[in-house]
Amino acid sequence: MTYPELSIELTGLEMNNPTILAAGILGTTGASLKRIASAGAGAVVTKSIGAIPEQGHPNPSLVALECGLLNAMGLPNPSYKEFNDELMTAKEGDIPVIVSIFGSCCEEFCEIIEGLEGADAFELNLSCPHSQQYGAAVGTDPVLVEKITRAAKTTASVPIWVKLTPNVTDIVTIGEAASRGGADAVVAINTIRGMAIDIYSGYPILGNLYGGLSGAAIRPVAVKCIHDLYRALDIPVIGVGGVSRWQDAVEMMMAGASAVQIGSAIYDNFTVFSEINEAFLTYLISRDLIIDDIIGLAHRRVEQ
Amino acid sequence: MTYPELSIELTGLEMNNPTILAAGILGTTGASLKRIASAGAGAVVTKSIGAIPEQGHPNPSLVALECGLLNAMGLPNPSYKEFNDELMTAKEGDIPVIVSIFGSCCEEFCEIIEGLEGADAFELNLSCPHSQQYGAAVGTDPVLVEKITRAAKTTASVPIWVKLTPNVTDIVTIGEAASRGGADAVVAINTIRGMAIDIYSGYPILGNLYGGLSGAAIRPVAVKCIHDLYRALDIPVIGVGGVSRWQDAVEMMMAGASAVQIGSAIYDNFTVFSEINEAFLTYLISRDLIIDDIIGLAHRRVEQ
Amino acid sequence: MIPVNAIIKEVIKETPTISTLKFDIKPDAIPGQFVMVWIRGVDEIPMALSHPNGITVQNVGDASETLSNMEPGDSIGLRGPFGNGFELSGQRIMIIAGGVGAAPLLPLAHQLRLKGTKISILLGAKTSKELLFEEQFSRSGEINVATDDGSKGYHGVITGLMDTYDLNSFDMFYVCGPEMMMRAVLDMLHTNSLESISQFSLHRYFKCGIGVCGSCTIDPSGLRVCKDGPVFCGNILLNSELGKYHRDVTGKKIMF
Amino acid sequence: MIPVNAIIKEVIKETPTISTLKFDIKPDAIPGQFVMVWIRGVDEIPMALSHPNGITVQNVGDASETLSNMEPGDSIGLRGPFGNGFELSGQRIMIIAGGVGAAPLLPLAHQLRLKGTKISILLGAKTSKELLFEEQFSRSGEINVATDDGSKGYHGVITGLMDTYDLNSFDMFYVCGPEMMMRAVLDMLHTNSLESISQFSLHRYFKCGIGVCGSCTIDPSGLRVCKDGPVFCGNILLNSELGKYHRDVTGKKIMF
Ligand SMILES: Cc1cc2nc3c(=O)[nH]c(=O)nc-3n(C[C@H](O)[C@H](O)[C@H](O)COP(=O)(O)OP(=O)(O)OC[C@H]3O[C@@H](n4cnc5c(N)ncnc54)[C@H](O)[C@@H]3O)c2cc1C
Ligand SMILES: Cc1cc2nc3c(=O)[nH]c(=O)nc-3n(C[C@H](O)[C@H](O)[C@H](O)COP(=O)(O)OP(=O)(O)OC[C@H]3O[C@@H](n4cnc5c(N)ncnc54)[C@H](O)[C@@H]3O)c2cc1C
Ligand SMILES: Cc1cc2nc3c(=O)[nH]c(=O)nc-3n(C[C@H](O)[C@H](O)[C@H](O)COP(=O)(O)O)c2cc1C
Ligand SMILES: Cc1cc2nc3c(=O)[nH]c(=O)nc-3n(C[C@H](O)[C@H](O)[C@H](O)COP(=O)(O)O)c2cc1C
Ligand code: FES
Ligand code: FES
Repeated sequence: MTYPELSIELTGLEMNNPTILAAGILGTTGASLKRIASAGAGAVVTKSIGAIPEQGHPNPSLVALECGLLNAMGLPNPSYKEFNDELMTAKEGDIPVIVSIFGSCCEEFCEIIEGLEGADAFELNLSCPHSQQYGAAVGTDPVLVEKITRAAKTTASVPIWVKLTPNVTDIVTIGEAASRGGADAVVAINTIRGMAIDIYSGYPILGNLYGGLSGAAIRPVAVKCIHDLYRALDIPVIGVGGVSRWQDAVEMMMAGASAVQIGSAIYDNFTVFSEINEAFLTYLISRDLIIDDIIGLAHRRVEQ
Repeated sequence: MTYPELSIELTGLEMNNPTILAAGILGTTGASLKRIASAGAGAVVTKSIGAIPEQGHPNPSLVALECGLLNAMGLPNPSYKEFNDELMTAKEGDIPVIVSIFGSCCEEFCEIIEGLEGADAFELNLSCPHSQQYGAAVGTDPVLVEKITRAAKTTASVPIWVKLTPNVTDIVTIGEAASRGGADAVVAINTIRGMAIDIYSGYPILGNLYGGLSGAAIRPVAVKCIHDLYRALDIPVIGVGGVSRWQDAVEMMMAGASAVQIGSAIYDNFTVFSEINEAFLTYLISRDLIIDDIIGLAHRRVEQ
Repeated sequence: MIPVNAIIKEVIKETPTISTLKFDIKPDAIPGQFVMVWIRGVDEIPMALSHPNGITVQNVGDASETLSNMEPGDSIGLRGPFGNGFELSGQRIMIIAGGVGAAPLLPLAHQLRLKGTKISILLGAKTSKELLFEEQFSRSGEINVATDDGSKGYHGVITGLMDTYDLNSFDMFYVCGPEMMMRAVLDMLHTNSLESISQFSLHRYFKCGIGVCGSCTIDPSGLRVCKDGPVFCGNILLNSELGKYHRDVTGKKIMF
Repeated sequence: MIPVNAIIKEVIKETPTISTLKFDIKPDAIPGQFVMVWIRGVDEIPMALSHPNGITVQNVGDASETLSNMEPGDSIGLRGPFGNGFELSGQRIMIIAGGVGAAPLLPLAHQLRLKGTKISILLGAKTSKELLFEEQFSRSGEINVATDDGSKGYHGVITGLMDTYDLNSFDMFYVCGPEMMMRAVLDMLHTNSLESISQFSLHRYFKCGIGVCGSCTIDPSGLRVCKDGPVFCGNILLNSELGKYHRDVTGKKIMF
């Protein structure tokens, strides 16, 4: 369903609503992404795709904790060459398909971008906390972030989003680097480094020993990052981390998010997109607000 | 009650058991600290004390979220001069009393140490995430951390623990700096930067706008930090962050903690210390283990 | 629990310094419990629930003044209800209220009345205009007032009024008011060996309101007024700091 | 949910390649649900519950070999039960099991039997020694076996056996086995317009096991085998990838 009240334009992409499937959740196949489109998402981000096939880390690769999920998938993907087919299928969902990509150097990012012509935008994963040479390994270095972003921007004819890791002393520095590199938007946050140990045996539970924490546990951390990025940057901030209810989406937008991504919440609730959108619509209408009224509202409250 | 199975020696302090009250929780008065001693803690850490009286941040200064607590107390304290009395009362509890202290420079730390003669140890708070010039402001800089630790160590005749912030790109670097400075132990972790916004009004909820996340939400992050510090350092790591059940304490010890601190769990359960100790004792006895068998077990499992 | 939004529906000027605010939600509370009232952009302060859906505020500073000046349609954030509240017991009970201390005692009087309890109310204030809930209390039992300036009722402190009763005929005393008044009442009950059948609602500086931070703990028990209290039995308070000192926002002892 | 510890109590060698492990806990499961079995230091793999407190493992690789070699007293970690499981319905039903695919069907047969359902079991394997649960199944109904090499029962694939029945007299078909066998059964049911009264338990590569990662989704529906399945109605599968391709651990399509 399309409601004019929920429609947004984000880095040039037209979206029915401001909820987006987060990278790595049900984003392996085109059919799965189409299914998420039917479930009401305004856009979808694919699983992160690299230059060569990756098996990812050994299982267990994801466990649910009392608070949030802990995962170390390890970026399994069939490489961009195999992924073109899935992308074509995903696009039948008739909503923007953003392809998340990762690499270890500018050349790799550019090769992938050139190899995936159908993408409506690219999200550079500079933030996966549990991959040796990819992800956060490059995403904690502002110089690399700026360089890769610029290279991607030069190569691509579609918008470039840069996804940031919270596992840094100052996320704003990294956001600024992305912005200088020409990013059309930043996405915050990827998972927080975490670990769980099996107390019966002493073994770390994840096959990779440690991984990334997501879900409700990290929402306050995401809200703070979004808040700080919104204040510092002139490009849109896309919020992600622990959104599972419409209230969470509103909170993130008030912190400064132009749209929100949803990942872990799928675990409990496949209808999370449509539920959030419906409740959000009611919220806006009943208070006679438009989306722009609430984006960044927390900043305006404090300035008063 | 004292069980030989639970007794430990930590940086020269004899403790009945490995559970310690974390800094800033019910640590304002001597009477309150004594009450925690009666409730079964093996040692207590006081509220962080500074050189001059501080009012802290305006209320709201603490809220409970679905997952964890979010606080921005802002280090309210009456200064070390006023705190001596409380310390004397706390010591009637007959367990080690560690005084948490904060300052903006070496001189301030040393002044406080000299002014609090009764402390059984000092915990340097180099990690409060929501205080302008104290805490994490110094704790993210390895050079400062080393310098302050060395100064404190030179001044004090009792052990020096250094409490670390997880809000850095690499906590191990900071732990190593503390170790080089002569720290007798590191304590990990302080709260993670976080924020919550009131969706009815758009106001940030905390008086300080943002604060630090604690409780169950952050335990996986703490476990990972402890794990990494244990591997890198030769001094004991004291674990803190989200411990509320005996299983959590065991998990942290397996990651490498020699003892665990407990803070937020008090919110739900005042008897958390005795409950954890009793269940932990049963665990050890029923498996015929001693505490040393489990400290760092996760590392030995993986090396196998 | 994060603050819940409450919209002010009605503002009742009770006395020149005290107003009651009624809102659109009814926290599920027992008498004596409190809420943390967030005046956005200003402060968050503890307030007893004087009504199922209302609080009664004395204007004493920044936050309470902003609250007092609110109008229907304005909104606040509420966390709670928190604290233990009064234990309802006794057949023949005395309520001793001083100033805005009447606030937590009003719902108590209502509930005890419903249980058929016989109630005597001693209501004190500085001056007759500041007597709070006189009419409301009088519907629940026999009432007697005292004013410091003698402008109404007994001229003097409330313990003077207590003297006119046979205290031994009561089986529970409920007390809330200024610190020195509560200390005087406690001492008087103690003289009659009645402190163990009394309940006092205390005030201390609250930061968290939920028993974590420690700013509200009292000596020598270390009990938390926000979580183990605010209501304590008189015998716990007898050798306490009550009436001697409290701690300010920094944690420093301030003598009364 | 993190893995729960389970101690192996008994190991039963069912066939030269298949063993049943019974443990000290009984996950509260319905037939057709699976658990993620963590062999510490090795891998975590999905396994149907073949017993209230047991799984039945075919040794096909690293993890399943380590599992197969476990002894009483050894322990594993279990997450689950997960997945939808079979829907129990029908008065006169057929169970079609191939190889280790018999595992999820055994508890189904037991439960249907308790409901008084009339059951025909078609059990297939490569060779007679690999027939799984022949005796156990025969207690729940009429059983008929097929082997690829003809060493016992019908010589040939299981669809050949199906031909000997009046399929229209059944009101539900439950199927689990190798992919190509399931495809053949589905096609045969479809020829008889019976696909909508059939339930197939699928196998795909699982990483998370709880419906989050997407590695197990099938085309063209995008349904998750781990969460929306592993049991699917035949009509959903008819135009699916079943028997055409699956995806490997990288997500790459592999043709059958
Ligand atoms: C359990 C409890 C129930 C209370 N119920 C009522 C009530 O029903 N009606 C009523 O009028 N008042 C009540 N109070 C007192 C009320 O909280 C204070 O009057 C109010 O906080 C004053 O705030 P202010 O900003 O207006 O004053 P300020 O100018 O900030 O301070 C004036 C004085 O108020 C007190 N105070 C300020 N902030 C706090 C705080 N966070 N916690 C506790 N005390 C504080 C201090 O003693 C301070 O010296 C109650 C207090 C407690 C602890
Ligand atoms: C819902 C479900 C229920 C199952 N029930 C049973 C059962 O009751 N008994 C039984 O013996 N087998 C069962 N399997 C198959 C079993 O999971 C695989 O045989 C096992 O994972 C092989 O692992 P391995 O390390 O021994 O083999 P490997 O050498 O790692 O791989 C051999 C093959 O096993 C499959 N496999 C490996 N890892 C996985 C995985 N994580 N998820 C799915 N397949 C994998 C792949 O097809 C792979 O090619 C089930 C599978 C699923 C999806
Ligand atoms: C199973 C899983 C896989 C993920 N894979 C990726 C990925 O491939 N690329 C990426 O940028 N982020 C990945 N993430 C991070 C999410 O996109 C998201 O940033 C994070 O989970 C926080 O959002 P959430 O709390 O809504 O899940 C993954 C998260 C999970 C739980
Ligand atoms: C209300 C509150 C106050 C705190 N005050 C301090 C403090 O003064 N000094 C300090 O080093 N840590 C302080 N902390 C951090 C805790 O000591 C601890 O590191 C953190 O809360 C994680 O542990 P937990 O999850 O068990 O609470 C405070 C935490 C809370 C919740
Ligand atoms: S106000 Fe924090 S413990 Fe009472
Ligand atoms: S295995 Fe992850 S969605 Fe099914």
